[in-house]
Amino acid sequence: MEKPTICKIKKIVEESPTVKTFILNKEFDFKPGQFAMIWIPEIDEKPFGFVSKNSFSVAKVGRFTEALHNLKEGDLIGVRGPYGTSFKPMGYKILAVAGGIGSAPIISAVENFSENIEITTILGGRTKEELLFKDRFEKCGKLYSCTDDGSYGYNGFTTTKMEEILKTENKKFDLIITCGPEIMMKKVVEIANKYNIPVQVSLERFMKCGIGICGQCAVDGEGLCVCKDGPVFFGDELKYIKEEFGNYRRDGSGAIVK
Amino acid sequence: MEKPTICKIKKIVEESPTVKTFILNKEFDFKPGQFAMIWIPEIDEKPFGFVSKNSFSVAKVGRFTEALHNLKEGDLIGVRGPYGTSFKPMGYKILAVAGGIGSAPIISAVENFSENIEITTILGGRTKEELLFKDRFEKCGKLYSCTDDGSYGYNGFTTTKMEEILKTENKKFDLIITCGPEIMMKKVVEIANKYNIPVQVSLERFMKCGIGICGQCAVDGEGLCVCKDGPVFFGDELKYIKEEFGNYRRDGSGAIVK
Amino acid sequence: MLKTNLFGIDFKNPVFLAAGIMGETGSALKRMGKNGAGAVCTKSIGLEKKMGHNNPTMVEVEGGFLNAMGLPNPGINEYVGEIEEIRDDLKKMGVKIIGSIYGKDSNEFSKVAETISPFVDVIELNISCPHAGGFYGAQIGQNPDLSHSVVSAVKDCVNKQPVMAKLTPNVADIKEIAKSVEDAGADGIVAINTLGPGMVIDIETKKPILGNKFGGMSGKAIKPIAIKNVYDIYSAVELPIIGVGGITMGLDAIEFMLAGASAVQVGTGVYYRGYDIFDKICEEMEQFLIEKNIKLKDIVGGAHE
Amino acid sequence: MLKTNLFGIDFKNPVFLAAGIMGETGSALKRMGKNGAGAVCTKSIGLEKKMGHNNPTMVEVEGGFLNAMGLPNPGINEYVGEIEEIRDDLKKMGVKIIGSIYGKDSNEFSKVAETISPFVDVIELNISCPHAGGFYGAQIGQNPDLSHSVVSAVKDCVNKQPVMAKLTPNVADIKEIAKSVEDAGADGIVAINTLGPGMVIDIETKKPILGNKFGGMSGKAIKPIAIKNVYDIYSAVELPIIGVGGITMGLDAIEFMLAGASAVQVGTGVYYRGYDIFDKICEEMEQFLIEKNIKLKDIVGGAHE
Repeated sequence: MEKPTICKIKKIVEESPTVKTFILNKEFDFKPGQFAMIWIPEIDEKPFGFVSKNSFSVAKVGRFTEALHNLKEGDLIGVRGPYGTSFKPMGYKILAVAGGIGSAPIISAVENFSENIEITTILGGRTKEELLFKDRFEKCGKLYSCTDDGSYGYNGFTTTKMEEILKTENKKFDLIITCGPEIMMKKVVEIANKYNIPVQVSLERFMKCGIGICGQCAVDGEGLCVCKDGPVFFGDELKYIKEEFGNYRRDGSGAIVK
Repeated sequence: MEKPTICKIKKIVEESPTVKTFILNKEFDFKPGQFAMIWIPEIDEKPFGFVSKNSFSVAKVGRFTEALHNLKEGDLIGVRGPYGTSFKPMGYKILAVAGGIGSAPIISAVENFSENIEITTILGGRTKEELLFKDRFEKCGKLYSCTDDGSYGYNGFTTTKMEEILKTENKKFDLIITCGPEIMMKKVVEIANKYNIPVQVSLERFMKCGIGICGQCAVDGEGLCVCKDGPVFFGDELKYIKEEFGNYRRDGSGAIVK
Repeated sequence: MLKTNLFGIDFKNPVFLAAGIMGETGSALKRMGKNGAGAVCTKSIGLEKKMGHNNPTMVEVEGGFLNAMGLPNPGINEYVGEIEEIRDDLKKMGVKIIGSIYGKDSNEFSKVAETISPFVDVIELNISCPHAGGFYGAQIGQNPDLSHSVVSAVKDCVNKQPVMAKLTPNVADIKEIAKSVEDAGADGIVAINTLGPGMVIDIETKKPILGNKFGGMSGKAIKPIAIKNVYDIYSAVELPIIGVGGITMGLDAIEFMLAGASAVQVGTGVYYRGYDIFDKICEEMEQFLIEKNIKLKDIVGGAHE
Repeated sequence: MLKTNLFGIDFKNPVFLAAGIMGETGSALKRMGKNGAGAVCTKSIGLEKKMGHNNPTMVEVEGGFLNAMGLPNPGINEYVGEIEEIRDDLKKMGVKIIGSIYGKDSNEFSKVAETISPFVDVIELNISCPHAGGFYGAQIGQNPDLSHSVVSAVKDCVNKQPVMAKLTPNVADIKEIAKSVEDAGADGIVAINTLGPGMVIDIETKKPILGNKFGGMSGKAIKPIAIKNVYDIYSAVELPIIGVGGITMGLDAIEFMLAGASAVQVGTGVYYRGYDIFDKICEEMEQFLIEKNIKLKDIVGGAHE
């Protein structure tokens, strides 16, 4: 296991009212979907997916991400990783379904894969401003945007749009990749199963060691570790996370949170 | 530093009334002159020069060597090494001067070098029985035997014989190698210097770690470690051991013993 | 060949999962059981829910790791649900469950022990965590009187399950503590908990890396110190000893047994060799026993002869 | 750039030779001085000649070594001759001499201190050897009262030379001992002596490898524990601290200084990087200071801010 590599924050980009991208002075040789543990000295250390080889995007959702958002250009943070499994490009046509900050690992996958593979992306956000990486997704292929408030694109769930595409456009996709709220991903997997399309899902859990030994992010029922066996799981593997996937998670104490 | 390699004593050969050779079931990739630390569990661990890749010859001179002599075939001992510097073959004609148990590292050197180099050996012992490895030396080239009691060969010191050879036979040697009592080696070095022949000397000191960090076998005045900088020193290096060489040594406490 | 009876309980092998590794959830414990552990040990559970220390909770160092998890656990009442979920599965596999518990005093230890005892085969008392803070962990295990009172209180309220005390090496004299817990009625001793504690300072930011600043050391480098502790404990008490600290190979386990351990636990080794380290170690131990043509029980304490 | 003043003495750099490494003879100490050490420390010297433990006295383990030399030394009266031989040479090189001494009580310590003091620049009290046996070494350093009495007795009879106490990490609370020696008048603290002790058992012969069966652990793996001890001592006392334990690189030395050390000692590092490790570490420290554009004294204790 690496010690944290100390990086200087070269630039901070405001992606949306709640999301900032931190561009670092060092590069990491990651595969799309892999994550790093980001350390703010004296505060805490949490996992974030790579958006590029030298950047992370962070939504302000709690104490730690707020501390990250308060950092300034020139500040130092620790980075250890890359860790975990990655999205694997399969076939010729991939459908990506990204919701909210789940767009972070998806954009890196889509940018990486789009050279040789036809990409269609369904991007969801609460409002127009929260549609992350919209311009970058557009450069990679066809983009369907969905907002909860109808301020841009389709007014509704990404999963509704997904079924519509699969039904009406009659497109045959070789693979679906998804990251976003777990309730959304659960629906994505159901639809993928219905249309018999393989699916890769990026899970998120409370992590500590990041290397598969503390057991904090082990998911029921086979005890797969999201940090080491995941975070990207194939649909087949999800069957061994059946009871937990989309239903509950654990907090830092190991207590179940629904 | 290696842990002791546990070896079984395959065979014990009585070389003389006071010297036994222990043949082990494992081989070590040594260079002539190098030594190993020999461990008898629960007793002690001391340095001995390799006689061959799987054997050591030990003269009974104290508590530990007595314990070694009491071992039987099939007993286990620990061996770590090879350690230290070795005799280096130089030129085409080498004169070897070996006294008593000092014959042990010399025989391995002479056997190793005699393929391509003309060897002359002067071998000293108290009596005929104490002329170690006589037959093996004879196979390697010309042998002059010397005994203190005149029971075989020349009746006198190896160094007297040495001067006689250098003077009368008018042989031009490229290198002299020697191992034996330090008072003998000191004289060998003096004679070698007089005849302007390079000399390599194998020293012996009380050793502990065997790897040059405890300082037990450091010799005055530059603090060279016999275990790591030696045991084989070139004549030039001996100038930095001048005050100690042939004059005194230290016991296990570090106290000087004359 | 590796079957081991301790406290009248038959273990299919003497290679157990140590507390704090993959013990957060029932399904993680089950996974270790499937990988060949003779018994699995829960993480240390207390009376109330505890979030533990902020991350980083682990940092790798030369020869091992420092960790300062800070005893995170959902509280005993919720945690027994985790065990209940997997109990039948483990039973089918022949894997025993060790329940590791902690508390700040005899009273808390007793309450947790009472609640967990119906769900486990053996109880392990964590009186040795070096980074728990307050009056938990090593503060107890460094004091023979406190250790005595915790062990005897738990023994008073638990009848069926054997009770083991897990000791800290960070004391001047481990024999004194071992005798004290034996005198208090402990059925076994687990040794050692993590060493130190230690600290790593990041020289760029000038800050200690661990959220808790310092943490206990585990891993290969602590093996010689664990061996010495087991050796000393074996010479001081009659209790069976479970050796733990730096075991990654079958021959490490053999070395612990020669020092006096009747069984061993594996923790950080999972990182070095993967989850199937239990199967691997058992295989290596069997190989050694076959080669030497000896039985496991013949080597326990063999270095004392 | 590395010039360091401690106790009013100017050291050309803060990277010293630790006690017990290459300290058996004067000429070995001189050799370390020539390799760049800011000061060299003798091996620990007692009143009477002592042969030490039987070999093996060292065994390599994961991340370091165990050693149990057993305080071999020719006795103080003979040993001062070794120092006398090299004193002028070291003076010319600007290398200071630290005299490490041991004894079984205040009386013995005082006698040795009186004899050695005219020959050395600093006196180091070894109250921390973990394998000395009898009432030597760690038996003193694990007891605040004994530590206090030894330090104050030596301070009573040595006026000119500063007196440092070398502490053992094998205690429940290092701060207690540190405060005690500060209270007794120590001028500095050296931390840490070797860890454990530990033991290695050869599984073929079933015997402990070391002649003394067990020995103290040194080397890279003990660094985190040494750092934590220095960090704790720095927070407890005002005395300058000499950090020792697992230092092999310049950045290790920097980490010790951030924890609170004003200087460091290098022992086992000699094995890992050769006799010129002192020159190498100094060079690496200078590089770091230049890169960061800071001064050495600005980083001492930096991790506490």
